[in-house]
Formats: sequence, C-alpha cells, structure tokens
Amino acid sequence: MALDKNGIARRIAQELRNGWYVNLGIGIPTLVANYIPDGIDVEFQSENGILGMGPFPFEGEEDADLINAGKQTITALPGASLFDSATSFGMIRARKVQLTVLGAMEVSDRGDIANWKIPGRMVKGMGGAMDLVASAERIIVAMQHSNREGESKLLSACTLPLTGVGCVKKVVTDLAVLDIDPERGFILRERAPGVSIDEIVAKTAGRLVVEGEIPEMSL
Amino acid sequence: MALDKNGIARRIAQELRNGWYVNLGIGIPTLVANYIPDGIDVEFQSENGILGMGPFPFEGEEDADLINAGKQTITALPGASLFDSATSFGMIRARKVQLTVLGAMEVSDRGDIANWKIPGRMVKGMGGAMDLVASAERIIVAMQHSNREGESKLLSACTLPLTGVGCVKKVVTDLAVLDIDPERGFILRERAPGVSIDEIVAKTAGRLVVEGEIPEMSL
Amino acid sequence: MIRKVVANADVALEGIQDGMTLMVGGFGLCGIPENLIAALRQRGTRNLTCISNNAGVDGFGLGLLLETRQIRKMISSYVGENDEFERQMLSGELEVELIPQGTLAERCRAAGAGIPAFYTPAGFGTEVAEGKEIRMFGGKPHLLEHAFDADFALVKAWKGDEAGNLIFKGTARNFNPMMAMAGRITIAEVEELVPAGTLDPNSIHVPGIFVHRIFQGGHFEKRIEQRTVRPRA
Amino acid sequence: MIRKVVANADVALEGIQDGMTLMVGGFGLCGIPENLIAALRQRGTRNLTCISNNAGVDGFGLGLLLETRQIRKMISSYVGENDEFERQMLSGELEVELIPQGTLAERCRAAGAGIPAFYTPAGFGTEVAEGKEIRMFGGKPHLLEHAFDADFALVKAWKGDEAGNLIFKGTARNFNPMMAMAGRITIAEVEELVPAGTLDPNSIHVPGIFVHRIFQGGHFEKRIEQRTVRPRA
Repeated sequence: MALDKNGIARRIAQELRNGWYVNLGIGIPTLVANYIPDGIDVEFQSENGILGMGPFPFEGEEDADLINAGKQTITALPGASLFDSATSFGMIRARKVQLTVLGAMEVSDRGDIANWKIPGRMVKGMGGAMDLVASAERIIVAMQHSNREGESKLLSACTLPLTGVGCVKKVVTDLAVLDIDPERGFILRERAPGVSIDEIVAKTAGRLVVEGEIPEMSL
Repeated sequence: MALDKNGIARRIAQELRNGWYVNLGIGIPTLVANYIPDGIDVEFQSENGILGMGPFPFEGEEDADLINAGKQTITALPGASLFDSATSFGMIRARKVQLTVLGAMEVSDRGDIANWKIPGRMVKGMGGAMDLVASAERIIVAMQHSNREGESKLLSACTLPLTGVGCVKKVVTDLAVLDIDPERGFILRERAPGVSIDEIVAKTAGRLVVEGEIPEMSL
Repeated sequence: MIRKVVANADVALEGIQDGMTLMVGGFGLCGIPENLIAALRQRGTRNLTCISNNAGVDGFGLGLLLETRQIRKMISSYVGENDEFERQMLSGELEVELIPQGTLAERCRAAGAGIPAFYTPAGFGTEVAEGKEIRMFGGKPHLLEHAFDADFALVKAWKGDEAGNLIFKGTARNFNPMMAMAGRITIAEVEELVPAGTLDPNSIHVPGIFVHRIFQGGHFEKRIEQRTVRPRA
Repeated sequence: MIRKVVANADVALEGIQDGMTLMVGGFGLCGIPENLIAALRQRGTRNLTCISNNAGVDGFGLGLLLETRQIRKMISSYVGENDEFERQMLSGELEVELIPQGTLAERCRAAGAGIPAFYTPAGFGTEVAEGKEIRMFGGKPHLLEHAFDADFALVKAWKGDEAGNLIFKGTARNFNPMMAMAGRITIAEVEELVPAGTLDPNSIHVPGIFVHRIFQGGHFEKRIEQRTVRPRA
C-alpha cells in the first residue's frame, strides 16, 4: 500500500545520521522531525536564521519573534543559535548542512528538480530553494510519485521551470525509495509495503533501473 | 617654523567635522585624537574591530583583549561596539568611515601614495592600508615634507611601490597644507607659521600650484 | 559619541521621495519595521521599489503600502500570501522580481561590505541565470551577482542605543542586519531605546556607524502568521 | 544537540598533517589560540602553510612554530615584529605572501559563506593586482579575489558551549569568527566552556555548526604587545 505523508517522512528519517545538521522544507519534509530514530542526534536549521530548532511551543508560549521558514511559531532547544539571513545561507552554501529535505513538483532522472513555478499560475517565488539545491551535498526529495492528474513526477526531463540541475541524489515517494545516477537514471532501492515493482515501473516516466532484489521498506 | 608631530596632528584635527567616523593610522595620525576641537563629536574606528575607541587605559586597567590596530592597549567609550575583521573592512569599503588619516613615505601630485614597502629592506606588509586608501572617500596624509635624506616626499610620481592610486586628496606636512588636484598637482593652501612659500616650493618636487594669498595656519 | 536619535517615524523618513528604492527588513511578518511602514503610508510616497524578502499580507506589513499603490516594484524571494499583491501583479500594475533568498541576503550583505559583485552557485541552470555571467569555480558553475543599491533601509531591532547600535531578538533578526548595513541612509525602529553605554559592546549585532536615524517605535503589533502549538502532555 | 567537546588541545589536533594549510586566528598576540599553538609545536607537524594576519613575536604566538621551522609559508597582512621570522624570510627558508588586511578577512569570510570569489577595490594599481582580473564597477576598478581553502582553522574564543557555539571578547574577536566559519575542520579553544543552554542564543558570534571540536584551554598567558597607559589625573 502506498505510504501516507507520515510514512514518507518516517522513511526519510531513517536516512538521518548522528551529528548531521538538517534543513527541512515546508510540507512533508517538516514531518521528518517527528521520526528521529533513537540514538541519533541531529540539529535542525531553518534558513530564516536558527540552528537547534525545537518543536512547536505550548499554547500561550508562542513568540512572534521565533518562527521557522514556514512562518510557524517554534521553540529553540538548548545549544541553539540565532543569526542573520546572510550567515544562514552562508552555512548552506559552504556545505555545513549535511542534509536538505524538500518537496518537488518534478524530478528528472539526471537529478534536476522543479518545485517553484507553474507557468500560467501565480508565482510565489523560489524562497531559499535555489540556494539549498545549488549547494547541498545531500538532497532528498520527498513527494508523491504521481501528481493529482495521475501523471508521473519522475521524468526523463522536467517540463516545469527548474529550481536546480543535477542536484537530487535520492527521492522518497509514497511508492518507493530511488537513488539517482545521472548516467543511468532512477535506481529503484525499496518498495513501499505491498507495492509491486510493476506499479513503480508503470508510474515512473523517466529512466528506471531495477536490479536484483528490491526489498520492501521497513518502517 | 616647521611644525612638530603634534602640530601636524593639531592642524589635521581642524579638518574633523561633527558626526564623522574616523580611522587614524599609526604614528602622527594617532595623535590627532588628542586635539579634537570643542563641540565636535567624532568616533574613532580601529580596523582590528572597534568603533568608539577611547584613550589609553589607566595603569593597571589594561586589557589584553582590547587593543587598537597598532596593538596598543586602549579603552572603549560608551556607545562603542566590537566586531570582526570582515565587518570592520566592510564598513571601510562601504565608505561608512568619513575620514582616514595615515602616514606616507611618498605622495604624488596625482594623489598616489606609497607607504608600505622599500625594495631591499625587510617588508612588513601593507596591513589594512591598501583597503583604506582604495575605499576612503576622504584621505589625509600626515607626514614630513622631506625624508631623512632631505629629499621631497611630494613627487610627480612615486618611486616606491604603491599602496594606492589617485586616492589622496589632502596632505598636511610640517611645512604646509596642500590639496591634490590630479589635473594640476599639489595646491598650496596654508603655510606653517613662519615658513615661506619659497621654502615650500624648494622642497616640493611634484607640480605645485601657488595661487593668491597663502595664509599661515592658525593652530 | 555620535547621536542618531530622532523623535519618531515621520521625522525619521525625511528625504524619502517618490521613485526611490527602499530595503525593508523582516521575514514574513517577523521583524518588520511596523512603525516606519505606517508612517510611510501616511506620507503617501509613491512609485517605490522595495527590496524585501516578502511582501506582507493583506492589511499588514508591506501589504499596507500595496493597498495604497505606493509600491511600483517588489524585489523578493517569496510573495503572494496576499490577495492584493496577486491582483496587482497579475494586472501588471506591480512589477515583481524574484531572487533566490540566499542571493537576496548576500546582495544586501555585499552592499554593506563594499563588495560590488560576487559569485554564487544559486540559480545556475534556471531562469534566474538568464543574461548573467557564468563562471566555473572548483568545477562548479556560479553566477555573477551584484550588490544592491538602496536609497534607504528601513529596519526593526529589539534594542538600540543613542549611538545607533542595534540588537535583534530571535528570528526577527533575518534580513535586518544586512539591510541596516546596506542602506545609503538607514533608519532603525527599536522596541527599546536605551542610553549609550547600556548595551554590551560585545553583543551588538549592527554597529551604530551603519545607522543614521533611530527611534523607539510607538506601537508594535507583532502579528503571527502561522500560530502553531503543541498540546501540553 | 550535537556535541563538539574534546578533551584537550592535543586530541583536538588529530588529523593535522605535514604540508597542510591552517588558518590561525588573532590580531597581533590578541585572540590567538595559545593552547593549540603549543600543542602543534609538541606534535612537530611540519611544512605548514599558515593563514594568519600576523606571525607572532619571537617566542610567542606563531613565533613558537617559526622557531621550530614548522611553517613553510605565511599568508599575512603584516609581519616582522619578529627577528626569527625576518631571518628565515631573508634566507629564503620561509615563503611569505602579503595580502591587504581587508582582502585577507574577506577571503576567509567568503570561504565560510560558500562564495568562491568576489571583487574588491583594495590593491588596484599596486603589485597586489599583478596577474589578477580587473573589472570596473561603478566606474571604479576592482580586483577579483578568491576564497581561501584551509584544511584546519585554529581559533580562540572567550566562551563556548558543548554545541560549539562561540562568543568573543573585545578586539580578541578580529579574524577568529571568519576563520572559524572557513575551516574544513575548525578547532576552537575557549577560556570558559559551558553547558549547552547557558549562552544566550541571541549573542552567539559563531554558531556551533561551524565548529568541529571545542575544548577549554588549560592556560592563557594573553601577552600584551604594546602596553600603553595614561596617567591618572
């Protein structure tokens, strides 16, 4: 059965390694913070200027001066630090953040990503996404395998305006975990529980490599 | 009579205007802080990272963590701020410092300055001088009119390796105050008390313009 | 000491004219110069270009200046939590230039640091790169980006002193420090204005040299855009 | 929280090898990593390239590593309050590259901010400009300068916490923050190491993400180069 949003987040959380600084985008990526494995210490960076971001505040303890990049009220954990936007993107560009998780509208089998603009619709802007994808050494895209029209979001080439080129290394969808090898395309690594390889093949428009045993995710 | 070092500093202090931030180099320039005219509020910047630098500390109150760019122990006045070297040179390059006073070995009649290197001798380095002269909107050079060998330091072209080109606007020496007009050369503005125009002409190797009445400095 | 205190927001805005370019601090509604925006609306200055990460919401932040059509152009990284903004943009009344957030921040920082231009990897291969010089560094393509040039910067700090020194609180810092450093004339409104010598000189976020005018804001609403809380266990 | 605490200077230096490039914080003898320099001397690592504004004095600061001939090359803005330095430089044993101080600071800052290159006016028309690209911005010539690339950065802070957050005191800040941000591996020695949550998160000068190893220094001499005082009135 296809994963729900929390399932995708839970699977991505398994990728966390001890000592990593992590930037989580808006939407599914934000949920990853709820599933940090035991024994793993990570710190969350939000590009509006905080490291050591904690959970939402208790009711009545919201502080208008403490928000995340999604403009949600948050808290700061012990050891947190606050800084300006130039320093924040400085640490992003200088690759001090080990993992960036973000959503996407389309991903290509060469690692291109499109997630900021749909021609003809109101364009809200790229925010920090272009900076993040241009610099992060490790980007995981969290998204549905298909869009609302049932079309694959894993393509041979993005049709929408790009956010970045050749930057995505791993995609976790409701159906599968896939690595991206720019030479070969999407490499199928794991299936969602109960999802068949055939379904994944059918719903992946870009080049897909299926090699050997493809295990089910263990969540 | 030619001015002594304190006289040069005293004359330069008359150039201070209310509300200016000022960077004083090592040597004669440092003495300018002792002659701030009444009613003039200025703040001193030292490029190693302080604004609002105060006088030397009282004996026993020296703090190894509070020095100026000449590595002398200093104090901080109320309203002072401390910052890193990147911010310090940021404010210099962004022209937030209204006046820079520094010494020189040679100045040309086009405003070039040489003050960091003598070929054949041990070279200590340019420190912050190249950044200061490249960016300051207002540079006053404080120096002796002639070197120890009796040769003019005001030349048609510098013979020593340059610190900056076309940047000096005013020179105050033991003999005179001179503006620099790159088209015309040194423009004589004032004579030190008792110093003749003839002496200044004789000791100025670069182009010198003497127009109209040349008053004595009032100190 | 050089004193920077002015009486209020209206006095602080002296010299702001139609057609000028302003930087306006804040991220969403967090850390925006509320009092200056209100005073600017009162003054009615028009045809403004605003460099600001976001464009406020309907009825608050820069949304207030959009309502009165005082803004001709927005330079931002993310916009559109704002119906009036969308209407003006789609109708062509409002020009919008979208810039990656890190590039926006660095172009402000560059202006305040006297760096006219720099290279950044952000936006390579996207429409942001169109018309820009591309150069390889370390085997990776980068775009040449330029420092902003703003007539005024309007920023909001938590505490400030008479000498113009600023301290920010929490994530209300965001773009405010770089914009404060970048403006030809920088105006800071603060929640608390204190005498010089009160703030720890080690803890100043923006040295007073960058701030030309400072005043204590009369009223701060500090609206929250997304109030998220967790249940008490 | 990610813990960065190591036991002492010697443990902190693990991985430093002959021939590496190090950034070393401080201005003159102010804010130098005394304990790390001492430990580095003990280790005897050789052929080092040191990026540091100055080169210490005879018998203190980087002068200690010059005595033992561990430094092959210095990249500095001002040197030579140091007889041994002068001797090695004149004899050709020591290579010296002199860089304008602001350019030195900005090349560190660029490294920590992921900016590979930038333009600065400093040095135009001088021998510093030789071989560099020159470009006009705003009618004024600028030089293209590149970010440094250092294997390790050794810095000294006043206070630090377990998460690697750093706070500096006075003008001992100088190059330390930018170097801390620039090192591939950054080691910070602090006068006082405190538990996470002790320092005000608003007042951190270097966020812990930039610091890989931190320890409390065992001994700080904090020598003064020019003791200047005024008489009591």
